[in-house]
Amino acid sequence: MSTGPVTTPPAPGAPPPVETVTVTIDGKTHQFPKGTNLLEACNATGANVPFFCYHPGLSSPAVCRQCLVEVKGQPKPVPSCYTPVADKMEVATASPKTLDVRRQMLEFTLVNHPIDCPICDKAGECMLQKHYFDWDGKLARNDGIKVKKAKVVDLGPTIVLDQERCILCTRCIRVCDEVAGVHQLEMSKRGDRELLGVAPGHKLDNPYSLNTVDVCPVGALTSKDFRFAMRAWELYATPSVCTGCATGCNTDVHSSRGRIYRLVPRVNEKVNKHWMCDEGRMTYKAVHTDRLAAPMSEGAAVEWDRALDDATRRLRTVLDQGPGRLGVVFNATSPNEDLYALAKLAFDHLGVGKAYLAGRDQGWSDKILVSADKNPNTAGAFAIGAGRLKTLLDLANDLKSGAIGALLVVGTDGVLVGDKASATMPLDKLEALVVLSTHKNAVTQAAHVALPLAGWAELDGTFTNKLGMVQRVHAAIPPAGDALAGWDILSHLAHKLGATMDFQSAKAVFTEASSKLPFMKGAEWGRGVRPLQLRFANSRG
Amino acid sequence: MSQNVLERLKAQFTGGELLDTGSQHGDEWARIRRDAWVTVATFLRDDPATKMEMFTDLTVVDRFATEPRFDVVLHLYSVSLKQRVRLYAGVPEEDPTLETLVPVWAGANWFEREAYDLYGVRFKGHPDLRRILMYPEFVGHPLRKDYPKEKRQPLVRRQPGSVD
Amino acid sequence: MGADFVTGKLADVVNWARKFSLFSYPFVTACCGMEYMSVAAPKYDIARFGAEFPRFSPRQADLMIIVGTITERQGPALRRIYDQMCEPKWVIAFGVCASTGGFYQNYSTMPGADQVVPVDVYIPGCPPRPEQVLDALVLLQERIQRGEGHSQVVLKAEALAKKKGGEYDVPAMSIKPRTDHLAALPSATKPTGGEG
Amino acid sequence: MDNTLAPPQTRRVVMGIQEPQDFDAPELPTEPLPLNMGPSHPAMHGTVRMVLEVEGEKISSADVQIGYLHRCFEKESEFATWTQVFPYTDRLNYISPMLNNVGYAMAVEKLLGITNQIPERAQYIRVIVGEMSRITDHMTCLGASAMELGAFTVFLYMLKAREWLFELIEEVCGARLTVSYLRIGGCAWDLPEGFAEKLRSILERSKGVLAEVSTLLDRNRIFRDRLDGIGVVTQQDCLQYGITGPVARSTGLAYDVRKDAPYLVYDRFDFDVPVGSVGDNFDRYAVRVEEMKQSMRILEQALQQIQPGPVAVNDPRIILPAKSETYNSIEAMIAHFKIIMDGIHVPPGEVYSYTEAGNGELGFYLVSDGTGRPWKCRVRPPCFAATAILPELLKGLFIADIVPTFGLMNMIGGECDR
Repeated sequence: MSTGPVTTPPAPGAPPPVETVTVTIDGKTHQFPKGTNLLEACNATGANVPFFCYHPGLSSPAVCRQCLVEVKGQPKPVPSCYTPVADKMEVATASPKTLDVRRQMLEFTLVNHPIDCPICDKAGECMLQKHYFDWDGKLARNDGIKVKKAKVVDLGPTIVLDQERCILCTRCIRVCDEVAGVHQLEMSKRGDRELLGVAPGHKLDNPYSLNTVDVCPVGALTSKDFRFAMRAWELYATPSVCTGCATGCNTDVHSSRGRIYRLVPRVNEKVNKHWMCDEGRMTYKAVHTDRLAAPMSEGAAVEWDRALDDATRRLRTVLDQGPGRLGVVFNATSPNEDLYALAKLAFDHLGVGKAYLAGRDQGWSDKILVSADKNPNTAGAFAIGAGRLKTLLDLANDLKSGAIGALLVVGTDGVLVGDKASATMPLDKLEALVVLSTHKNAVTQAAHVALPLAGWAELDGTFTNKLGMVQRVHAAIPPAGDALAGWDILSHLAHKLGATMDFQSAKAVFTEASSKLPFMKGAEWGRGVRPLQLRFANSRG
Repeated sequence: MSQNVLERLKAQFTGGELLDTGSQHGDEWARIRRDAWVTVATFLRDDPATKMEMFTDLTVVDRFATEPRFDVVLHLYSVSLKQRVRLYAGVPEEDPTLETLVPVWAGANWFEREAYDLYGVRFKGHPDLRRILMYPEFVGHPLRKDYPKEKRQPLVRRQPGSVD
Repeated sequence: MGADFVTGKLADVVNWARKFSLFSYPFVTACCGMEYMSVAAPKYDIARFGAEFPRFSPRQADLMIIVGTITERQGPALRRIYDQMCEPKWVIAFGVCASTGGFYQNYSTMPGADQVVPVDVYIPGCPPRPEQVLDALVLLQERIQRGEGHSQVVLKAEALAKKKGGEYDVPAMSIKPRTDHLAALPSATKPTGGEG
Repeated sequence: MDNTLAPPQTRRVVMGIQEPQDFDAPELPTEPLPLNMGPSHPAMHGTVRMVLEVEGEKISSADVQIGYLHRCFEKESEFATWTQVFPYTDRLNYISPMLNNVGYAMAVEKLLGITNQIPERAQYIRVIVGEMSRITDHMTCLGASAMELGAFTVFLYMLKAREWLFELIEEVCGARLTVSYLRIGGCAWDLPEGFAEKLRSILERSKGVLAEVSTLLDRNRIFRDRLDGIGVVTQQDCLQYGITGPVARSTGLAYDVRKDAPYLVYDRFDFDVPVGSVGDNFDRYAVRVEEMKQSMRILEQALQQIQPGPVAVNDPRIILPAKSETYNSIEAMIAHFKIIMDGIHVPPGEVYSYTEAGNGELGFYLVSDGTGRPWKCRVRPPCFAATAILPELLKGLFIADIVPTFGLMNMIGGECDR
């Protein structure tokens, strides 16, 4: 599993081509829609044309000259990223001349590059390293003094710049201009004195600033959060989905020894293309802070069996007064599997009437990626709840009126701070409050029995984003403490409550759910993935 | 050199038992259909043109995320004709079983036990298919790609903090 | 006071006798065994230090030298053999595998023999040079003289508890750094620096 | 050719005892008694457990249990770069580590397709250090076996000689035992000054030691009684079980990879493949002694033929740049970084490469997925096959026969259990 686009197919989202042109690449003829970028065309045919300044998600200024290829009839090699394919074009991507200019460009780029690999955050996922090793391999021919520039330039709240490492590809500038839509970075001076810096009167503080670190082909731009935290090549990448909001950006979780070090965007043209917001990148921190690690009964840590028995006893006493007395709280942050298992237990087996939907508060949004709904699975929750879910306001009222005696909460995000009314939610009135939670919070404090829930990075499951796409997450790290996946806990609970619900794996839940629920029709569970160490994934580029 | 082994196989097995053959880095290999595993092996041992008397090696490759997931790999050598061949038999994850080769070469016994121990491929008809490298209490098959490298299953440990 | 003085000196004499009559039980499992052979062989000749004769029965040995990698499968055997040895007994972890698992960190190897038995002296190296082994032996001898071997401490604590008739509770023992490298042995009987 | 000391028919009748059943006194009825040897037993080389069922002294069934030294060579290799596997190969057959180095290096080179680019000097060096390792291997095996049979002197003599070789190997690579001297594409560095002279004198002295040992053992009544006609392996067994090396050759099966599929520069040396005739313990002993002499022949010829020259291929994507370059130029720094951290990129493919190690055919079956580390790195351990026949072999023998039989099979835990 390569964690980044090395070659890109001809623009998939493009409108149906009016006409195609015939191009001969390395002796083989291919058809391409008119106007296709020559670099993309070449790499689509399996050729491997290297590049620095080109990025599939950005415009091409052709400043790095690394993608030069020979085109028959042209006096000089042309920058393929800047050349649209033309009919009867004959291109050589591996001719001696091409390889030679490729090597010369690399040598030229390396003349002033500092010997920083041992201390560089990008080392191991650096395009310059990769291209040098693939295309150059020659030793230095000049031992002149390298141009000195500023090593530590604070560009803003999230980014530090090392001007010596910068190879002046201007990718970062274009990210700000074309993705974030703000012009915050600029080039100044000329030649080998040319500098990257913030535009006058600006700071690099847009909500998408960390994408500049991803696109930076070298270690010039480094994230303050990841800086010196971990050597990149030691990290293991696991495909996942951001749970910061309803957009559901595709991500790779970069972890090592059970600890997450960063989230990076994974290409998905339908959702987030190549990008991701800074807020989403920081959602990993919560995975490692005040987790509920062990089952708690009456505020004391206990074994799973004991906790489940206590929970069952309490729920049973209330259930015997009639199923109407039991309420369940769904959560819009839970994966589809947990929601489905809860729905099955509550509606099909226990016949509960009162179900509520909790979730994080609305937040800020923009036209780019960030959506106001901060819950990753609101769509899934509504679809599974099928109109049976009431709001937290109703829950507050039912609690006040004493209509429900027991509450089963799966996922505690926003249960208490959910909206104004819930601030005064009298949970203490309940005879039984059984809570499945990933984190310690006021709800688990108030709970009679609190059971540790595996977080999004620790489970195999699916989330449904606001477009209704069911997206898969893979377990990247082992669960915190004794935590278990929600469906697992619920089937244990069901077993103790005498209900015939017995799921063995998340895949089993998914399969049943996707066969029953229309919105999950056609969704693929997919194969398991092995976390791949970046050192063996070749450069992310 | 040992191309003629593949030639013999192609000539002998025309019923689709031979899924694929090839040669890489001077090693000849043939991919055998599961049910013809023992037949082909026996033929290679007895045929005067191949004479694979010596059982050299048997192991398994876990081709994670491809179908079939496991390949049982058999290496044979003919001492008299100085020729070698490598045989593959694809084994799916759902039903990881294969006919045993012990009747053909007694030496297959321990190699198949190891393959079962480390990869969980079960050999039908094996005289005693026990774990060989790991201890009987061990759960799982450690050389599968999805078994964590450092997942230990201790049999005995000291009490923490004690000096006993 | 006089009685204490005498018993104290007596203990020193006993320890002195112990440290020069170590009967080793080589628990040889792996590569380090090759170097262990060299240690016993003429050139390095461990016999010069009174640890002359390897006893291949734990019941006749008071020093177990764990030579090589200990796997999880080997663990119970190791523990059992240690339990069969007569007290007081000492353990040397020979090589980095026996000390920490070394560069074998995986599902089968044990991260150090001290997961199963208490170790008095650890010898780094993969494998250690024979000289290191002899050094370790001297180190252990000083430890024995000071009465700080794990089992010695246990015995002492037991005796103390018996005298008091109270609870028997042993503090976890830490290995002392070697302070007097070339000290004449009698002076090594004096309590040396390092944490207690 | 037959290098064993005497024809079998005269050898089988020492003390007029041929078969164990001669000892079966009919008036001694015994019921089967389970007996456990190992895993920690002086004669079990540390790491094997034998669950025997004995009737009196006689073994009626034996279950040989290995795996007490399973150190996950394959799993560790799958998490290491191609170069980082060398230290693990040292510890496979740890009494002849250089031979494992040679086997693995040649396997990876075969996969890289650079086998014929290895400089000649590097090939000679590999032969030399390899044969030195073979000698230490057999010396350790015979010394230890003799000791287990009570001949402690032989053990001391053999180790004395082995110590000379260890010290020379240490001069070559800095380590006595775990050498990691070879690299993919050649050797780490050249041989030290005055290597040839030192090796020659060592060979001379070692020959003396071998002579002493053979005077001590060859006609030693006790020694011969415990070896002759005990633990007979037939050629058919070898083929069936895939047994190679000295054990196979002791049966007269003259299979030696160095002759049958010459690798490196072995085809340039004049040496013989000693074979036995009976396949009993004594043949295994005699074959090993003779092999040491043949290795010495090879070494003497190699020392004469070896010429100065480079000791590694000239390929910046395989061999590290000079340290001075690494520290002072970004190009070399990157090359160094990529080779160390990402590993040498081996093209996708599968290969089985085999060499003659101390115990026989040491095979490496490598699978590469094109990245810097092996997808699978299988080692075909020669003594695994040899150990596999023990349950058959021990049936009907006496308990006392286990020691020489097992000892001369030369089961090495690191190699057998990996």
